[in-house]
Amino acid sequence: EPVHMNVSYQPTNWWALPYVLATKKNWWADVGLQVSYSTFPAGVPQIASAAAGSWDAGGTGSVPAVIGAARYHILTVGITNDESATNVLIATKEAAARFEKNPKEALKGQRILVTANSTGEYAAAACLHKYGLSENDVTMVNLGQAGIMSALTSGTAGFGALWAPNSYTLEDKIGAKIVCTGKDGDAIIPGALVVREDYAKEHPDLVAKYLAVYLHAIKWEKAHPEETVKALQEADKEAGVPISEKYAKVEYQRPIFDLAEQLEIMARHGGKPSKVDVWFDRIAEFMKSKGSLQSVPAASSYITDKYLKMVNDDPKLKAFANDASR
Amino acid sequence: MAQLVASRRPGRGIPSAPELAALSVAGLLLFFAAWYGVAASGWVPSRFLPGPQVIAEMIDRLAQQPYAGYTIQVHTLASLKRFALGFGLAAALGVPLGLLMGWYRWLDDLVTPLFEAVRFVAPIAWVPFAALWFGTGIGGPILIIFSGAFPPCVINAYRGARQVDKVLVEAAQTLGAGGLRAIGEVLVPAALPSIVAGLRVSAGLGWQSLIGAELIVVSSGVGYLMVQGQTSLQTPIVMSAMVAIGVIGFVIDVALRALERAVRRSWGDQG
Amino acid sequence: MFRNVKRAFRRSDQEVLALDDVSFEVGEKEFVAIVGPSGCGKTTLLRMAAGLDFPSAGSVLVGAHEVAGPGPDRAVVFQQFALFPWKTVEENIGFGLRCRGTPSDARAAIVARYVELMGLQGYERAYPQQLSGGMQQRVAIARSYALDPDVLLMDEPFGALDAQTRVVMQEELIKLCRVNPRTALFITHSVEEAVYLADRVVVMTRSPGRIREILDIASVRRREAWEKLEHVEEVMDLESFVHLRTRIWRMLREQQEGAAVPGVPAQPA
Amino acid sequence: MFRNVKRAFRRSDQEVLALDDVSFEVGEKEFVAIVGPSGCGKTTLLRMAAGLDFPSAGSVLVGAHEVAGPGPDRAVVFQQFALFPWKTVEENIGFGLRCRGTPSDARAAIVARYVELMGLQGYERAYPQQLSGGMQQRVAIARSYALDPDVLLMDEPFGALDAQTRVVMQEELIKLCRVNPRTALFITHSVEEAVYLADRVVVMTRSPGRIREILDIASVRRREAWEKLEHVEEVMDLESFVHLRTRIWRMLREQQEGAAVPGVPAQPA
Amino acid sequence: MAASVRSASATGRSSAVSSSATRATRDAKRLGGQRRAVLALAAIVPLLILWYVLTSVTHTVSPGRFPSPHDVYQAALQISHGNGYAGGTMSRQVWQSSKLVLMGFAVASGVGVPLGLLMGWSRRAEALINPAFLLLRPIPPLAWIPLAILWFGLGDGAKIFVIWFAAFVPAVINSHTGVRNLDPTLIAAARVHGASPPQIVRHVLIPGALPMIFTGLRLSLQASWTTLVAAELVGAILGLGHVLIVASLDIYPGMILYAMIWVGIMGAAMTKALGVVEKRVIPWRS
Ligand SMILES: Nc1ncnc2c1ncn2[C@@H]1O[C@H](COP(=O)(O)OP(=O)(O)OP(=O)(O)O)[C@@H](O)[C@H]1O
Ligand SMILES: Nc1ncnc2c1ncn2[C@@H]1O[C@H](COP(=O)(O)OP(=O)(O)OP(=O)(O)O)[C@@H](O)[C@H]1O
Ligand SMILES: [Mg+2]
Ligand SMILES: [Mg+2]
Repeated sequence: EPVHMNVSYQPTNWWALPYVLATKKNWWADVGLQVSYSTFPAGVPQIASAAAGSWDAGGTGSVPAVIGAARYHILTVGITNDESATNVLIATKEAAARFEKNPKEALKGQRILVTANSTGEYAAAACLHKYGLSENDVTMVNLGQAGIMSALTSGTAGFGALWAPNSYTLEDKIGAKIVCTGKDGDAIIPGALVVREDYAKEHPDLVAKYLAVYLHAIKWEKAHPEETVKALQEADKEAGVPISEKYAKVEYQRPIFDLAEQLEIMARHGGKPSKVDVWFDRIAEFMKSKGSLQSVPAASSYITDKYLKMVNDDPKLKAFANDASR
Repeated sequence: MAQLVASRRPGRGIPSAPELAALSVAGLLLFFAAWYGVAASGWVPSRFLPGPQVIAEMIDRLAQQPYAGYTIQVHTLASLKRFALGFGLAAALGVPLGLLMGWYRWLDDLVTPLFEAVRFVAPIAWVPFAALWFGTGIGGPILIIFSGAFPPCVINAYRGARQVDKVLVEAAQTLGAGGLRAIGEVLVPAALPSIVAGLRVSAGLGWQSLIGAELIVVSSGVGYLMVQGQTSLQTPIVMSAMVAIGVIGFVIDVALRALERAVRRSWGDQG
Repeated sequence: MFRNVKRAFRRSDQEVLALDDVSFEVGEKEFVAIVGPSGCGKTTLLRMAAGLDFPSAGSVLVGAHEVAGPGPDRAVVFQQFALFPWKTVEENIGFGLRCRGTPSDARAAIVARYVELMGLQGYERAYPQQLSGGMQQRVAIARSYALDPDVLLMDEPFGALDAQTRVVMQEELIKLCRVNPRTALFITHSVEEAVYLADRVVVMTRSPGRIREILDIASVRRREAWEKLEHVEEVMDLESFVHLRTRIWRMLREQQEGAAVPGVPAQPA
Repeated sequence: MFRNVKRAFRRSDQEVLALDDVSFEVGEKEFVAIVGPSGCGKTTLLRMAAGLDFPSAGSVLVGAHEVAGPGPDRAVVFQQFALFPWKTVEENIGFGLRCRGTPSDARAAIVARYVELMGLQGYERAYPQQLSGGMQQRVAIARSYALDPDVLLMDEPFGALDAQTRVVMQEELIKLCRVNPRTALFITHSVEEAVYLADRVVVMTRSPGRIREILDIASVRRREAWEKLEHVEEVMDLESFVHLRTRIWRMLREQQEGAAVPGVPAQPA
Repeated sequence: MAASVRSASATGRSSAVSSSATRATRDAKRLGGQRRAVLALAAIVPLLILWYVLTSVTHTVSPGRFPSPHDVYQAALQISHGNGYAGGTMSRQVWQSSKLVLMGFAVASGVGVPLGLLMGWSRRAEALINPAFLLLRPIPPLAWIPLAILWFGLGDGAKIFVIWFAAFVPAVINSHTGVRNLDPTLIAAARVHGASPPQIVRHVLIPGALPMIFTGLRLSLQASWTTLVAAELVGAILGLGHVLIVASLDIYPGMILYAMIWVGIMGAAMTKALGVVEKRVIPWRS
């Protein structure tokens, strides 16, 4: 008798592929889960609808994860991927040319189109810092991802912050250039596996099973590069944002973490903050500086490896999570 | 000079039906010709304004192959279902409220101050609350449509009720019509033209708010189709969605206009 | 019925007294007509009896009770027809009966009788918009008659009728009142009509409306046996009738003096 | 003026003939009154003369030209007052003059004269809504008079006036026509009014409207020198007047037969 | 017969004012403005109390779902001081949005009312314009954003365009209906008194349609405000809509509600102002 669970994610994302695969390959049934999905175009409505109990567990960006933690008792129980390299500052051809000559001068006083409260904004801010600029040296203009793409296409602005696969689309269609990534700016931007705290309290076992499926998918993806790339292209096409094989392969380069790796980056050795704690604290600091948060939530209050450990401690789940054969 | 002169309505008279139909067709042709012309002239890059023929092809393709999960028909149906629920709820609550406000002074005084403030809040501003209260279920989008469609229902019913010839109400009262009957048989029919006009506006706004809702909180429907098209910079898809939105909005309006005409006819207005 | 009634209206920030200290009563089953110059407040008076308006001072009583609002015991025929534009002639006439809950076959019978009485055959399904002014007023009268109310309040009910229909209607009304007497308050501009129909005639003065005199017609009528004559014209030829008519006429003419000044304006060529 | 005029209307998918084969003419500066039962098409006839409606067959001529549309040479006083609710009494009266481009001081003078003539002093700044029905009609009449048109088309202009004002207005009108003769088409329900005012009276039959007879009053008036008498009542007492009146009255009464059937309905208790 | 008309003696100067129920309601009606204010308070005060009790005393409604009065107060404090929130203090946000709304509304009514009058006046113009109007009209302002960015860039122009599009529709429809519902006898009366077509438009059509035009303007004004959020999605750096957008991205219910309250106040105030204009322009409606 499978147990029902509401799972939420954002389609057309590299880290969404495990959900698509899990359904297609019926991995949920292997751990005795039956899931229904709620999908969202962005993290904020996703978090808001968690407050209404629309979903139990899922994946989201790190910025929404922090907001969820600060406001709605959303726990971060794992990491979907490291998207530092795919949250980028992108420029139109002309702007990119100027940027190549003198990045600082090219950026200074410009309008930078960003989606407020997104990992993209975080990456853009990191890029500015990299070139010795602060947010006061430019005008940050808030636009949705689609709006940024329209504006860049029409040449109304030169720079914008996008994430994959939107950045690929723009590169493809108008020859825009990525001038700086979050990684370049030294900002680590993880994606978060999240779960509602009260749900986790009630059903810790189900959370562990959910993690096991996701980790199983990661293992599988790592073991089957070609099939994964193909599956990603298919999934994105179905969702309405097709990407070429070239970019699907770039996507595949994004770091993902299997069970052992996850345990490692989330471990707080001797009371010291874990790697993940540090990443999230920086994001939270950034959000506080913008007035989005009044205070930085303590990492230990919402980031936990408890459920990963449960997977690790359950031989059956551990075996499933580490099985890359099917 | 005793010949029949019925056909000889002197100058500037009422234009004939065929003439009007011809003008309507001409208007439409003009619109499409202008669109085609602008698109073909290259004045606007085709990335931003594809010609009507491109859109027609795209719609045909969207009808055959699923995009953003479904074919365009399925998207449309999903939108229509949300619309029907939200608009139905707004009409079912808004029209009676407006009529009662026009009828009972105290209710008017009680509701108006609150209503006067709330109606200026954008439907999409309710998105966060819709998500917080109803999540992603059908309730969220419905709240948003409702908040767009509700005010015109109330306002027009209210205005209609206020403009009813007082002597008619008095006549009904002196004929022994109690409150309810006077409302049902005098207030409602007298306010009906105004109510239907309000429903038209309301349907328009509701439909527009729905698109707003679909841009943000759901993953099906023509609004979603549009935003997905936009993120993949496929203007033909965006405009196909706009056409679908326009056409459905038009059909809804035509239906309500037919209702309006039926109402007028029941007044014995033969014109 | 009316006790020291005053009614003031505001017109562009000024209080205008429309009725001043009007007191009179209408006996049971008595037919009282009110005549007076235009704008003297006749309609206002009638609206108060109907419960559609209220005195600024004084009180209006029906039976022992102050009038608190409109009711089907007091049917009103309005100066402006006040038909429901969205109802057919039949539906308009039957409206009051429907409100009362008369079963539909009984209602249909009554409606049919009044359609015939008012010469509206063939127009049962027509909407008011499609009728001439006179026909509309006939529908309005039928609508009130059909209710068979205790008190009839009529504001120039025959004002819009053509002369012939008007005479027929006057005869009808008087027959109706004889067979089935009703308390009635009747406003008219026609002195002849008032004298012909009423038991008493209230003559009012120009604004602010006051009572000039109340004439007793009933006693003359009984004495001179007007009832014996069938047609209006015959009654109008009687000396007693002419005498009363002229008396009222003079009262009204008096008031005309000083008001509208006759004089042909020199038209520009 | 009217030549073989027919006019049909559609009523619930049926053609209804309102006027059938009406032909008569109004001479220059002649005053013609039309009487006839309600709904016989009098208003329709007048609207055609005004250029607001057009015949289904036949033609309507003013002067040598077929009527093509309305114009200020033919002023209309409507049965329903048709005042502009958004204009004050003054502005309503002055409307036609303004359209014509009369300078504002000349206009003010004319308006003031008509305000006085109609006894509307004190109401110059009032809106029609604030007036009684009778006062509204007086404004409507003033509005048309003020234009001093060649042809006056009046649809029961005195219908809503009280008896006294009505008589004064009739006297005014006749004086006006004597001083400054106008071609006039005048619709009324009052046979007395028609005989008193008109040079000729057109009597119409019940629907479809046809001409029953056209009576020449002018010749009698001249012969009997009605003009000598100043007041309406005096004229009405003349034998020649009573004779004409009774003749028309009978024609109308004839038609009443077979139409509205008199009979007191048995009221439900 | 119970309901027959009878009266007690009807003489004397004793205008004894009886205190019947009718008189009470009549007096209440006279109170007018005062009574309305009282009733408005009667509606709002209990609602405020209920809000406070549910969110802050009984905690029936969690502050995450709906902000408590304290949350809103905190938000108000935050946005009133220093750099404010979302790029500026509340006064600057309100000012920016009012400017946008007024400009959008002005352009919309300037174009919409004449167009509606024209369509009401001439059946030919209506036949020509209506189809395209009916097709374009249901397209939501949000859908125009990409084109608005293309045509007008990211400045105020694009935002005004989005507002214009939404506000213009009710102005057209209501002016159109206003003309169509005009009593034809009034037009006939004007014609027989020699009014030329322009004079009919000026003296009959426009004043006759004015009540409906004002209905349309009210709806236009409302549409201007309700489109503000959509308009300020076009790269705003200031404005109430921008505050709402940022606050919703921050999931900051206290700030959302505070901004909504301001939108409500500003919208109601502008409507009130429009009502004052209406009273002056339409004095014949008592
Ligand atoms: N609602 C109102 N507001 C202001 N003044 C009013 C109102 N109703 C009536 N009046 C005034 O009260 C007076 C009496 O009006 P009313 O309609 O009762 O006259 P009437 O005798 O019926 O006249 P008519 O014979 O012309 O119908 C008039 O001077 C009129 O201007
Ligand atoms: N617009 C219309 N549509 C249909 N029928 C009409 C229309 N106008 C008038 N009629 C019909 O034409 C006939 C004549 O109407 P008209 O108004 O001319 O009568 P009238 O002689 O002026 O009557 P009254 O004396 O009652 O004013 C009536 O039977 C009426 O029902
Ligand atoms: Mg009156
Ligand atoms: Mg008529």
